[in-house]
Amino acid sequence: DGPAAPTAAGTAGAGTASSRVDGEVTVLAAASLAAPLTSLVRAYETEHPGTSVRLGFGSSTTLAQQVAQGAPADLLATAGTDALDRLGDAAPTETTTIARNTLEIATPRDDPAGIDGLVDLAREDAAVVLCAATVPCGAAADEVLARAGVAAHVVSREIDVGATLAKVALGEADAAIVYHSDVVSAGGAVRGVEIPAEQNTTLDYPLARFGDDPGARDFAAYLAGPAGRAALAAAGFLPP
Amino acid sequence: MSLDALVRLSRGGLDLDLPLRAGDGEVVAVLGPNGAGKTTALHVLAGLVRLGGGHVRVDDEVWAGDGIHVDPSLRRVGLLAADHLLFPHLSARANVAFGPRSRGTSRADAAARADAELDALGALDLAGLRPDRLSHGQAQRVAIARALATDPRLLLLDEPLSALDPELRPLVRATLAARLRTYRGSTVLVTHDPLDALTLADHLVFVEAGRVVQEGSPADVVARPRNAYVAHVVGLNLYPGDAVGADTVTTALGPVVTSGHEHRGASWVAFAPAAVALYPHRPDGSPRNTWPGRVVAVELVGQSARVRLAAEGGATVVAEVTPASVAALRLHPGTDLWAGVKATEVSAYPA
Amino acid sequence: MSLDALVRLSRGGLDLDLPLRAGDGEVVAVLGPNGAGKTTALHVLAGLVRLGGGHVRVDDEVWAGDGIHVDPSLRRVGLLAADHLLFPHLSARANVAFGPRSRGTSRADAAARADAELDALGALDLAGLRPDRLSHGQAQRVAIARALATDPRLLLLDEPLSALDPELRPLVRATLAARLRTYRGSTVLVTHDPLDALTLADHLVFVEAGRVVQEGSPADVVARPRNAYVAHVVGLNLYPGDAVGADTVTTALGPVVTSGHEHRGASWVAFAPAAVALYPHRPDGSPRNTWPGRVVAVELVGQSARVRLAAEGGATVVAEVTPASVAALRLHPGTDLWAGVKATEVSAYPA
Amino acid sequence: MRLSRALIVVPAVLAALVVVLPLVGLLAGVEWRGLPARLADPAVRPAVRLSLVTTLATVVVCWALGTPLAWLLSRADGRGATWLRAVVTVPVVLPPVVGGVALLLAYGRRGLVGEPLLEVLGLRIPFTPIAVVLAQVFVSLPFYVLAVEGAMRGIDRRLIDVSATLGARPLRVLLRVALPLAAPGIVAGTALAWARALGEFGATITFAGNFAGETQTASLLVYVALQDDHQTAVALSLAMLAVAVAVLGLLRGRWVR
Amino acid sequence: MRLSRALIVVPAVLAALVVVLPLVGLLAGVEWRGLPARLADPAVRPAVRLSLVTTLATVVVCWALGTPLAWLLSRADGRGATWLRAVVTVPVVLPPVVGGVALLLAYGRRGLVGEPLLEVLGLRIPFTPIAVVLAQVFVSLPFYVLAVEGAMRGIDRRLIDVSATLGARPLRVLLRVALPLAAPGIVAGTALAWARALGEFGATITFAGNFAGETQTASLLVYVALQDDHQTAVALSLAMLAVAVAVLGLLRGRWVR
Ligand SMILES: Nc1ncnc2c1ncn2[C@@H]1O[C@H](COP(=O)(O)OP(=O)(O)OP(=O)(O)O)[C@@H](O)[C@H]1O
Ligand SMILES: Nc1ncnc2c1ncn2[C@@H]1O[C@H](COP(=O)(O)OP(=O)(O)OP(=O)(O)O)[C@@H](O)[C@H]1O
Ligand code: MOO
Ligand SMILES: [Mg+2]
Ligand SMILES: [Mg+2]
Repeated sequence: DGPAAPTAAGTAGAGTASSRVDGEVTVLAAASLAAPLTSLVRAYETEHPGTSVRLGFGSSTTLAQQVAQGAPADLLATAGTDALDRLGDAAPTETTTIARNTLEIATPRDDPAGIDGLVDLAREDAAVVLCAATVPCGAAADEVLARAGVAAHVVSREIDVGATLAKVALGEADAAIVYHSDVVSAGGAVRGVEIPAEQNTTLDYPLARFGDDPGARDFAAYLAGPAGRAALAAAGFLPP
Repeated sequence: MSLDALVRLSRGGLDLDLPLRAGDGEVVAVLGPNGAGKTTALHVLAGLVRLGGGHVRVDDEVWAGDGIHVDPSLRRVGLLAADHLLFPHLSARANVAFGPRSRGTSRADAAARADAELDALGALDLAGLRPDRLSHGQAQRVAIARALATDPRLLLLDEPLSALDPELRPLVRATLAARLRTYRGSTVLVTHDPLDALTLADHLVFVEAGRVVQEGSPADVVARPRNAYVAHVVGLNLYPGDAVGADTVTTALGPVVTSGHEHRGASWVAFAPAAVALYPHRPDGSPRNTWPGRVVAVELVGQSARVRLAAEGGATVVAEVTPASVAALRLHPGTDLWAGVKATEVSAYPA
Repeated sequence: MSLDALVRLSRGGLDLDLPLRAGDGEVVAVLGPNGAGKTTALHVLAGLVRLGGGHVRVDDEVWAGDGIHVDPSLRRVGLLAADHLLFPHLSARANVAFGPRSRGTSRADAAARADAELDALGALDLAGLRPDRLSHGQAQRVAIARALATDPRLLLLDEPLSALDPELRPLVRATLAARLRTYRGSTVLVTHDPLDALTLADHLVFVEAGRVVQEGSPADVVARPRNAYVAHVVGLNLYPGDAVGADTVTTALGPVVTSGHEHRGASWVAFAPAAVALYPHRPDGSPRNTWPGRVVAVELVGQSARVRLAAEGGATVVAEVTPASVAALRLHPGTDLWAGVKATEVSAYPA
Repeated sequence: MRLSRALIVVPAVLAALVVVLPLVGLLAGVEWRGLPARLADPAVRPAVRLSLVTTLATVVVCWALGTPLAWLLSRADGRGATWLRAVVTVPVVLPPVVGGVALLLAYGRRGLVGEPLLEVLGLRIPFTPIAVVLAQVFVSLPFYVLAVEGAMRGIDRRLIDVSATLGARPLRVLLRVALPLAAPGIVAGTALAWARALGEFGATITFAGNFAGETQTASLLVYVALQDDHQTAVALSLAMLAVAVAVLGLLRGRWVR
Repeated sequence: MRLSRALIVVPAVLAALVVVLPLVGLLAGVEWRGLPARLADPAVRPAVRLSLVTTLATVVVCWALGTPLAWLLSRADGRGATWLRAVVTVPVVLPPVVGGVALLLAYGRRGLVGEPLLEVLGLRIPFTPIAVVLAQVFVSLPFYVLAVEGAMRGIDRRLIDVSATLGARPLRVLLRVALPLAAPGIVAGTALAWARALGEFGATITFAGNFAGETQTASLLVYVALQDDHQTAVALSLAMLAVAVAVLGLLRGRWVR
């Protein structure tokens, strides 16, 4: 399939000549994007034979720090924009928003504590877990709770959304505040309770591009395009 | 019958089949060449090696056999190995006190007992030292004290004196003999030293390749070695007697003059057959012990001839001479002659 | 002068100050009671313990002293400890081959050398076994082979025969004697066995508490023990000679009859002073070696009397008798009498 | 330096460098001026205290439970022992986060043991300091057991035999003979287990959660801080390292020659 | 069962339970039906292969560098050795993520060693499989060194002395005498180091990144899977455990009686 590489560049319509001949694009992405991005990359690679996309996942802050330390990234997709402050002197060529996310309450499937809204999170008999205040989902949850005037009965501040969600999925906690996309990707493992829009907040998912690799530019466009949008929507993300 | 054991076991090239019996207060000595299985047999008695067949019974308690295997810690044995095997992290005193402490003696009593045992072996001044500060001989004396400090029912001694220097060996042997006299359990003594065996043991068992090649009382074995190894090893005439003076022990042979001894009363007297000279006439000269006797038997064992004499009192004296002497003196059963032993060749030990 | 050492060291209660010298091919025996510092001195020579003061020089190379400390692996010593210290993970053959292999010998040559050394000690059949399958005595024979297999410049033997059974000991002693005869380096032999010392060594050093209490040639020391310990330990008359027949060695004393020996040619003949009987007249009877002589000196050492006789050929015979015999025979310098030794009391070893 | 010695010393130095270089990197990256202020942060004290208390508890549990297990493993030769040893090693293999999940599945509200515990005794383990200790024991115990077992296997078996003939029952043999003779291994195992417990992060956060003053150990605080301001994280790490090196250094200095 | 024995067996069983219960919990929580499908995911194979290759490399590095270090430490008695030993233990204490940061600070683009390496040799370490190995060595080496050192301290010093008098130079003493005699400790240390490397997560994700097929080890894949579907994570963990138990069991069965 080697000879197909020029075709791929042609399809993207990006005329700029490139020093890249291997057609490889490296994408670093927040762990919460793992499921939709993995399926998107597979589809993209089928559509663009000869191009390969390397995916790396981690916490947004870690990823940003890695880029600052010289990680070979063409694209960086983080949860929230704060992480981009950590890029140091690795300045992005371009930054676009590819998705947004809102918060939602997650409870175990059988909802043992009977959680119907934010106010129930203050009950003494409800064990609530949140993300740590230093990670985006934790800061956002604090913001939502403050806006609703609820002092939640928090038993733990987890390090990331995955850990937070796991507590609920395993029935260890009665409720957690996580992203809507997390509730969707957990499938039936947890039950979601929506937070009214006036109390809710949204988080932007920026996509930072480094250098000027045509393949990277093409894949970025693909992500922001209809295919990307559809996959992200299916995973529970809001359009930008 | 205190100890009644039949040790059966196959291990590597060794095929043990060894009956061992010892009454209360009795000492059985096991002798045999390197690799004969002596140490292995002791380990079976101690419970460290499992019996392949046979049994170990002590005071009618079954320790091993028929699927039973009593744990070593419950057997009340005292084991003294050829290597001292002292605990390297404990002082000599704590090593000796370890046994009593294990059996529930109070700290103070155990320490006192330890000091007493060490003192009996002339090692009290070493009490505070760790094994790595002791020389080999010192360490072995502490190990003897440790084995004795537990009042074991069955005492297992594996070449207990082999590491001691020749000057100390008689002292420790005498201590051990005295200790064994008051000891009420049974003792199995593995040794290479015939003097140890003959002076300490009531019964000798000679083992080769895991089998008994000869056994019997010391006098028996000395008189009738049935095997070159036995004849070589048992080189002693041995008589019970009564130490009546500083250099005399009265025995069935009559008074035997020694080169001096300190004990009085019940005593053993021993001398090597090789030390017995035979004369056609009563000799004058330095051999101060001379007895008339009549040749009972002459046997060739290996390169030497063993001549048994019936002495006047009915006692037997064995002499080892060269075959050439047999010819020169025309020795045959019935010959009358004189046997002489120098006083310096006679050993006397408390019985 | 091959070995020239002055071992000075303080360690625990021990205060060593020991000059040791040995020419090429010479064997120095170090004797002394437990704890005297013998093992420590050997370890200093081997480089395992650092010298406190003094020096160790071999063939004019400085091994230790003046701040120099040559690593043990570069000293070319052979050390044989009282504990065999075989490598538990290696077969007997691999244990013996370890030294040659360490010094660069090829695998095949080292194995061949190992087999040769094992064979010389009658242990070739053990070559494939690991130490845990060997009895104590077997293991010690392998360890001797290991120490000899490196052709060391300085051979350090720490009670090399002490673990052997009495039947094997003469065989190994003879092997060792033969091996030491062709060995061109110096040997320091620590032993408790006077027979080892007198038959193997050219020079004896008696040590007590870290100091030399007596030293000299075997004949010297035997003739003039200056100390009860020495007198006790050195209990032998020793003569070079020529083994001319199956039971005869010609010596300065004349032909000495033994109970049989297998070697021929240069030989040592030894017998204990205690085995020497004294007679006012020529004795008849089983002592087949009898010599007329004149008393040169009578000394009391401890509880016995040592009588030195000048025999006819000019040789000296020492007899140990009881003080009572001295009185009975009226022994004093100048007395003429006969000395007799039974053939079974005579040991003969190849020189 | 002679070749033979160099062939030992050179790789040893490389090994030391593998460990030391990153530490030097850490030290070089520190903004020393801000350090005291960062360590004065009110979240630091309770986290450090909790770490010290829980790691100490972990060490005690390892001693009490791990030593007998190590002893039995060192004496056993059968297949059972081989596989038990392999199973005991499993927590080392498990990514700590998965270990935390496993702990939840065992001791959580719906867990095998956790559910009966909660219903019968009303005892809830997750989100408590007990959970922190349990998580630390889970990850540390294997290191302790394997280190101590190795040392106990090295003991001359004949010494153990002799102590039995002297009448010492199994517990006494263990306490008075095996323990002192295995002392270097026990010190090493304790050091490893304590250090591993101090650094424990994944299993703790998953099983015990992260609540300041209750389950937030120094190690969790470092991670949380790292998301925000890595200088605070580095400052706290340095403090932990200093404590650890001091404790390990002194421990060794005292207990081993 | 007699008291003295029970006082050993009971805590030992408790110790085993501490480890085994969570594993049972894990097994009980698995949806067995979906397992094969989950393990057939295309991300699994490369991750498992990478884990096997890198952990093997880590073990080899531990052997080559860690053994000499352990040997020197076991023979040394001075203060220097005590503190070096403490420093070598440090990576155990460091939360692995901080260890990753430290590795970046040492070998990263701006790192102490990384910068010269990049400029002079054009060699970039982070985010490559080499970085995975380096991260694993960093966290595993202490376990290896301490386990082996403990075993080496237990060797009868006189055997070492004797081998020196037989002419063995230091390297030979190490290889032919110390190594075989410390074999149980080396097997234990290898098992520990390998297992720790296999489970390594924090330092790897920070220092080497998490690129499928390149730096995504099985342990990282578990973490990623845990973000959305913990069944996949559990399935993969079980597979890792099965491999680990099998390897450790066989290793032991072969090398130690
Ligand atoms: N664990 C073992 N497995 C197999 N064979 C063994 C074992 N231990 C010893 N042997 C063999 O058993 C034989 C008897 O050994 P043992 O130690 O009992 O002899 P011994 O009579 O005490 O000898 P020594 O007088 O040298 O002490 C030896 O030949 C040895 O090879
Ligand atoms: N490491 C040590 N530190 C301090 N003192 C020691 C040390 N090793 C031995 N000693 C002491 O040095 C003395 C001499 O010991 P050494 O082993 O040299 O005696 P030895 O003459 O070989 O005795 P043996 O005939 O019993 O073997 C002993 O009294 C012992 O207490
Ligand atoms: O390997 Mo961890 O999950 O950072 O303790
Ligand atoms: Mg034996
Ligand atoms: Mg000595």
